[in-house]
Amino acid sequence: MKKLIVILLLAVTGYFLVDSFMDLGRTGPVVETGVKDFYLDKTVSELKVANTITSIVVNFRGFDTLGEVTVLFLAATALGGILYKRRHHVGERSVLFPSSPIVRAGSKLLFPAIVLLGVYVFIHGHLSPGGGFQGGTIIATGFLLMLLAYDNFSVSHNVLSFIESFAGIFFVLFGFAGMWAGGTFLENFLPVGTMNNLFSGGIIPIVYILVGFKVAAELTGLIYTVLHEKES
Amino acid sequence: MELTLNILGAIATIVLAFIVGMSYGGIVRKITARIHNRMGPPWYQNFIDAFKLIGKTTAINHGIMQHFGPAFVMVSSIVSLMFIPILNNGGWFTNLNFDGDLIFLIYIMVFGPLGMALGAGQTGNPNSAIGVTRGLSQMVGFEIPWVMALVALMIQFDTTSVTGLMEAQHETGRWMMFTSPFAFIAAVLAMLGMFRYSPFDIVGAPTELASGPVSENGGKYLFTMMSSGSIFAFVKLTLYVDLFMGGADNLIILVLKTFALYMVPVLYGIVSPRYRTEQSIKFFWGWPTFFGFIAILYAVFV
Amino acid sequence: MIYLIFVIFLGGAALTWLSGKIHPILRDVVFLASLIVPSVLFYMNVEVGQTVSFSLIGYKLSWGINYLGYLFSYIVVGLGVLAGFYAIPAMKGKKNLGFFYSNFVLSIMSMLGILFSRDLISFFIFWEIMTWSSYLMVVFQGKDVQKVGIKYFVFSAIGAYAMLMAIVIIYSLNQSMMISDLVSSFASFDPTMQWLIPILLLVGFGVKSAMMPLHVWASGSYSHAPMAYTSIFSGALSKMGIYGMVIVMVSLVPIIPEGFWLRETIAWLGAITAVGGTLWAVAQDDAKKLLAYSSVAQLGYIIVGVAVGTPLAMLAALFMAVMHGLFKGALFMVTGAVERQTGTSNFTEVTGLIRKMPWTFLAALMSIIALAGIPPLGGFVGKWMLYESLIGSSHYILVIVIFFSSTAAFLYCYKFLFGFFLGQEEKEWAHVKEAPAMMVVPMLLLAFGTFVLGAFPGLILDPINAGMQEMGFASTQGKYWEMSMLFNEWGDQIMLQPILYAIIAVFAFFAIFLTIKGFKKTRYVTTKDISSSGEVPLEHENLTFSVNFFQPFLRTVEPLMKRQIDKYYNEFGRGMEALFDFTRRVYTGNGQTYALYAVIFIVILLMFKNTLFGL
Amino acid sequence: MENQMFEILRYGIYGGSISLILIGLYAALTKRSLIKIVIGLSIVDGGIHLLLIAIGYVKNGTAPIFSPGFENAVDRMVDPVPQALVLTAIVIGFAVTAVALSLVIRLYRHHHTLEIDEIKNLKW
Amino acid sequence: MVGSPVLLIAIPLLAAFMIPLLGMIWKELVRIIPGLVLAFMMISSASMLMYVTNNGTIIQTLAGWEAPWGINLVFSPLTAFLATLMTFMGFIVWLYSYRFKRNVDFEPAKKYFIFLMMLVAGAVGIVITGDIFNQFVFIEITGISAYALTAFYTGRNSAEASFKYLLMGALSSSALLIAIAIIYSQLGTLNMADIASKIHLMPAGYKVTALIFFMMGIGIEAEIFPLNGWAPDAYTEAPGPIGAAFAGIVVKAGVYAMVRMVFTLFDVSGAMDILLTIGLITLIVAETAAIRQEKLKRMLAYSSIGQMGLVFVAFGIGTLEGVYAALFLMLNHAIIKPLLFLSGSQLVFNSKEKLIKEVNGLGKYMPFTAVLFALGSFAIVGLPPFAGFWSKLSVLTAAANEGMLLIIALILIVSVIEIVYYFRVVNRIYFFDKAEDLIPQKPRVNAVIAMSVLGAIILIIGFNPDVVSTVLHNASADLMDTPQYIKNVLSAGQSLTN
Repeated sequence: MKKLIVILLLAVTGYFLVDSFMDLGRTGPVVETGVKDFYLDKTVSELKVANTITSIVVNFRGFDTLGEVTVLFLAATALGGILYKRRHHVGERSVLFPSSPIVRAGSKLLFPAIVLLGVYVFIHGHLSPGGGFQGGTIIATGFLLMLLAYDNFSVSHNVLSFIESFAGIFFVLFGFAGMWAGGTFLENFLPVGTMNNLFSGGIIPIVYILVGFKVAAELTGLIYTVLHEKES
Repeated sequence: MELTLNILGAIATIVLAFIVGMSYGGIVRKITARIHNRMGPPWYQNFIDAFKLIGKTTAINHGIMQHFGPAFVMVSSIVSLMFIPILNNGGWFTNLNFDGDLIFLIYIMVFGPLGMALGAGQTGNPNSAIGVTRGLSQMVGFEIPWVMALVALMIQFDTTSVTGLMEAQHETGRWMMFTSPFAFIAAVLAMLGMFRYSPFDIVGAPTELASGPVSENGGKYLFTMMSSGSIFAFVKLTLYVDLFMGGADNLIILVLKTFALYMVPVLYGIVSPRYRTEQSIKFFWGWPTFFGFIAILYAVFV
Repeated sequence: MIYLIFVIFLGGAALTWLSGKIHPILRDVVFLASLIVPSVLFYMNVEVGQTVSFSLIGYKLSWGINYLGYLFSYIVVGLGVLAGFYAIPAMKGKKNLGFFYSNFVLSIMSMLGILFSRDLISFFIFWEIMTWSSYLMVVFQGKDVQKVGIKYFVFSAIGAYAMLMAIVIIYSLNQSMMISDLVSSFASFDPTMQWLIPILLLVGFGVKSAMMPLHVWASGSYSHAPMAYTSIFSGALSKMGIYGMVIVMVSLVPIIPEGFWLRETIAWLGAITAVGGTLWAVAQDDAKKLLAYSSVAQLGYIIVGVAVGTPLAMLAALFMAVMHGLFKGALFMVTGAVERQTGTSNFTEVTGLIRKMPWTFLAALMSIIALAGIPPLGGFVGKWMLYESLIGSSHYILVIVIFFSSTAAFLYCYKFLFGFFLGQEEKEWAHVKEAPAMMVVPMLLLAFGTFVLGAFPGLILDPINAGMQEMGFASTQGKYWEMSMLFNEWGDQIMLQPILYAIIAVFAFFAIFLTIKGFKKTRYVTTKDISSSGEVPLEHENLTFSVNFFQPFLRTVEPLMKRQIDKYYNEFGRGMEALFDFTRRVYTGNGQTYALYAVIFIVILLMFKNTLFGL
Repeated sequence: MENQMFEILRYGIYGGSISLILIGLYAALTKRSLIKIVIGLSIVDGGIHLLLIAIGYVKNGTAPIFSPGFENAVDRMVDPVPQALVLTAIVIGFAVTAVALSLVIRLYRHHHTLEIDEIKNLKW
Repeated sequence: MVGSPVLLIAIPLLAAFMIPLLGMIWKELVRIIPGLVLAFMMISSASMLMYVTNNGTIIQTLAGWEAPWGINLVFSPLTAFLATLMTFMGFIVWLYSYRFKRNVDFEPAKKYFIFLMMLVAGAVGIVITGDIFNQFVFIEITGISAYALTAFYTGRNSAEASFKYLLMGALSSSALLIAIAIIYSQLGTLNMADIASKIHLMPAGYKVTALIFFMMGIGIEAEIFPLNGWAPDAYTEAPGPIGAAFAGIVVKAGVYAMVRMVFTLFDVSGAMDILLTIGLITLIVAETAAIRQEKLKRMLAYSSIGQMGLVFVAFGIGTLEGVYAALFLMLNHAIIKPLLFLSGSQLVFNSKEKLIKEVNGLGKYMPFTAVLFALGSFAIVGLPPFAGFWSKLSVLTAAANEGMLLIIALILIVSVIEIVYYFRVVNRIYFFDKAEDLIPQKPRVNAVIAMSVLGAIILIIGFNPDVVSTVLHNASADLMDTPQYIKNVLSAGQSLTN
């Protein structure tokens, strides 16, 4: 009965959602020139960043990104808070099955490559698809792999904490630096260089690298926290 | 000088009321006895009782309120007497006729019962208090038709003063018991309760063993209460005569009219058994109130 | 100066509280000072018509006293100060006295503030301060707070909010909060509003003046507050409802077309209140409850007078308002004194105090006589004018109803006196002493006030007349009253002085007559020494008659009393709570259900978006 | 032909993403298990992200990256803004899911069940 | 002027990242730094409020891009007022919860204060941002902080409450994203002012659908009726001061967002009536639910929801006066309800179940807290001369000016219900006998200061409401004047040629 009601309700919702979006391709948006054209234009002309998405994420809408890393930071802290136990059993894990030697060997092999890929992805965030988030996530998968493979693999909580804090602090400090140099928060105050160079785009790659570090540290921390949550 | 005359007139009124009232009391006792086929006391028996009582020494009292209770009762009878025209056309016994009106009379007439109730209350005799509660309850009963009758008269003649009503009667030349008959019926029915003769005599319960509000009083206290009661009876009768029977031109007519009126409760009472308190209240809130209501309607629309 | 008065009141309330922490005597002194100083300042320095104005968040507020307010200020300040003196010995030894006294001062301040308010906002503010300060007094003793206290506050709130609704409607129509602007522009409102506004205001005032069917709070609240406070609670605070009602009835109702019916309805409600209050008072065994119901009944008379609204009726109502303040204040003080000395106020327990507390008895006796409306005390004047005005204005049935009520009032009057002071003197109460002078003197003063006004009603009818002239009545002096004479519509008169002298003379004569031949010689005998059918009751036999006192009468009027509005309210309240208990089950506790609600919400909005959003 | 393909694609991508939203909602509203509810919410998130990406699509679009060879393809570039938004939204959704799962862990620790019907100590 | 709008967000973020490090240096810093940050935010926003009052709206662009291309912060009289209110409340809550219960330990305290700070920062962000997606991000920041704070205590029920909150919050963010998608797909912009200036171009059907999704998304945060199932649980299970923060800060942000949508972004005619209706339903359902509660904080929670309903009613009146009244209500509610939560949680400090009957007779043992609770109760039910009266009066006046008599009557009837349950509690505090096994907990000095500041404000506003009326008037005029808002935000941007 309940399911039927839910299906009916969802059918109505779905109808209106379809109604709102299906016409888009046919009639197009009512306002033809949105902000995107400006972004596409300025990315090339002023920021000299190849990846428009990166320029939007880090510069045009950099404030969102700051909020976003904060959300992540808060989630990591919240996880610690919610799963907090007075007696923290370091090294004991709830995932109890032993992993096979293949996994262990493979992990050991893959781990540096994964980290390297992650670093590559966030360093080249302004040039090619990818960026801090993507890179950070890739690095975190490496750690996940290691954690799955080795019972006793441990990451220093303090180091993670340092990394995420410093990354966050520098993000904000770069924002302040923009304020101090150019007048607005998060302003791109460094020279932008030339298009499609690694060292181009002013603070954009720097910030994205910070974001990458932060995301990597936080995701690793999250995984670590959840893994070490044990039935009491 | 005028003050002295006024005071003398007042005293004369009081004496008259006392005598008439006492005599009526005696006569009623006689008549009652005859109807019951007894000899009964002589008509002047009440006077004998009174003088005997006044000669007695009071030996005990129950306190200050009991002591002053009879005085309260007397205030009520005498002051209301002062405000009621005894005879038509002013002249004799004017007293304070023009200083008050019917509503004032209604209220001052309550003063006495209240004083008696207080005095009786202090004696500590539970029967006294029971009597008082019965009396007050019954009073609530008969006041309704009584006031309705009075209001009907007031509406009809646009005045609330007794003298005014009497003058109005005089002008039309017809007694009010004919011009506003329903009011008269209601008033007379109320009067049955007012005199507390049987069937409405549960208040004093006189035929049982000594009890009721006056039971703890003797000597001068009882004398004062008794004489006050007699004066009060006269007051009430005179008021009825004034209101409904065109007043009286001289004392003889007054006595005749009042006596005739007096016989109504007496004769009704003699042949009736006793009502309980709630029965009597219900009685008064039945037909008498209905007649009072009719009287008001009559007065408004006729 | 006007500000100063209120600042002193407020500061006094706070200081009273604080000084209580230092020393009780200091607290008492500060308390009395904060009552007396502003009162003196008020009478010395504030003239009628003097106003101060200021503006608060866009509303223009104005304070000043007018003649009508001045009249009511006599009740408030006079009774307030006397009750203040009375309170000090009466409340001695209780806890939380600082709280009590500062609330007391706040109450007086708020009542005076109501009288000072020339605009609706400050009127409402002071009204609410009055309400909650009196509420705190009702719950002060901590008995039945959840029932009685909440009931009081709920009814007060209903009244106050009805009033508030009227106020905002008035503001929306008038863009002014001034009472004078309301009166002057009321005629131009549309008829619906012309009906709605007075009705809402009357609901507000009706609650405070305990009008049927809004009276159910009164008995409990009056009897639960400390008696020192109830004397002003019943004596003065309820008069604020009357004050408001007078303004509405005189200034607004005559303007309404067909407003006649509103008047009649209110008058009838008042009459029913009077009858119901009286009957319930007769049935009570507790003095506080009895007086509480009696207050309801008396306020019923006043409401009748105000509602009928002829000059004579208005005179009667206002005079009765003053009188009620005097005698009901005194009677509550008497009850408080008895309660303090014996520890109970129940008639079935206390008896025979007359010889222990003679002065208290005297005050009670005079107040009761005034309450019953028996001449020569002041109660009679009010009653007389009320009857005459009702007959004169063709309210014939109404006058009968009122008459019935006031006759039945004799029953409880007697019960009050008998229950406390007369009857058997039990051993249990042999130790009882007279109350301290500081308690007795205020009540005697109040009782004496009824006596003076009984002979010279002109003393108070004069300010009443001034107040009425201010509201547009023609002067009634000489037409309806002189210093000690009263007239009705047809010119019939009552001369109060001859009556008084006659009564005094007769009473003195017979008092002397009864006393002269050796009252001294008579022997006082105990109340056990009675002629009880020849039997002599023993010492331990309890002969007190106080249970089922008016049983025959009550049995007769039982059908009238069977329908208790209180019951309906209680049932309504219970029903509502059950309903609320049911509705709150939408919060099932299941998170998924809440999510489902969200989806339902959005689906409803989406499905009906065309109608809802006016597309 | 090309148009028809585009139409089909459009229907497919919009329809698919909206279906995902609905499927996720269905799971969140009817499934008893807390874990399944959280999964349902994730599916809703995924659907919305797809939807966001889809609205930025233009015909014959290319990625909004000015890599060599695409410098003048501005007209063909898809709208980069939704992609940036989705990037943010994904991270936020991930964070919320993580918190949700941690709460589920704690609920399981206390109640020893994942049935949402049995976890209602707080009600009314 | 101290600081600039962006510092209200950036400084707490910076502090949040720094606290874990600073905590390693000196443990007490995890408590002190948030306090300093909140104090800075309070002072800064107050001084900017003054500046804004005199000099007009501050528009702060970020990353060097003018609106509508970059994200901008709008510090107008309205947002300045709300930001000041929120930061002030944040500071008060911090002051109260310094070493409150679990906060004595280092780890919990660290998290608690980070979340508290971010709760305030997020709420301020919701208010001052000028971009709908940025608002969404801030809603999430606030949300996650709130989930974490709700689950702060380790008892089983806090997780339950938090999970419900999170479930609803996730739905909320989904709805918001859908709405943002619709808006962006049609208008190609995310800036509020830009949307407001172009919204008339949008087909009505899409517009309303977007608005409905917005209403649902924000309505969950703003606790409107069918969407507020999480609220009583969260208020009940969160620590007392966090209940205060929810009532004083988070809900206000939600209400602001809702109102900004309805008043500025969308030009849909029926939306006001919807607000009014939803507000009324919320008011009635919540207040009637409150009357039968057994737990103190739950009762306060329902009362809080009801008050928010009243705020929506006032906004729904739709006139300048209505908005003024609504803002006044928000101000008063933000002062009074936290006072009730703070003093209430002090009253039930040592009881396990936090039942109402456990406050019996505590008036004797903790007189000051009890008096403040009573003061709060008096004020919230709108008794003069306390603060709540003036806002209630202005709501009623605004409604009366529009001739909404039925609504006035309903509001007043509900107020009577409110009186019943509040006075029942006050009566219990003062006139009942204390349960013997309950040990009353004397409030700490900082808690006393926090509560008495609130109490003093109630009295000040009560006796002289004019201290806030100018600010409120400016704020309400600001909200009503959409063209001015668009002009303020876009004026710099229009001059740029692209």
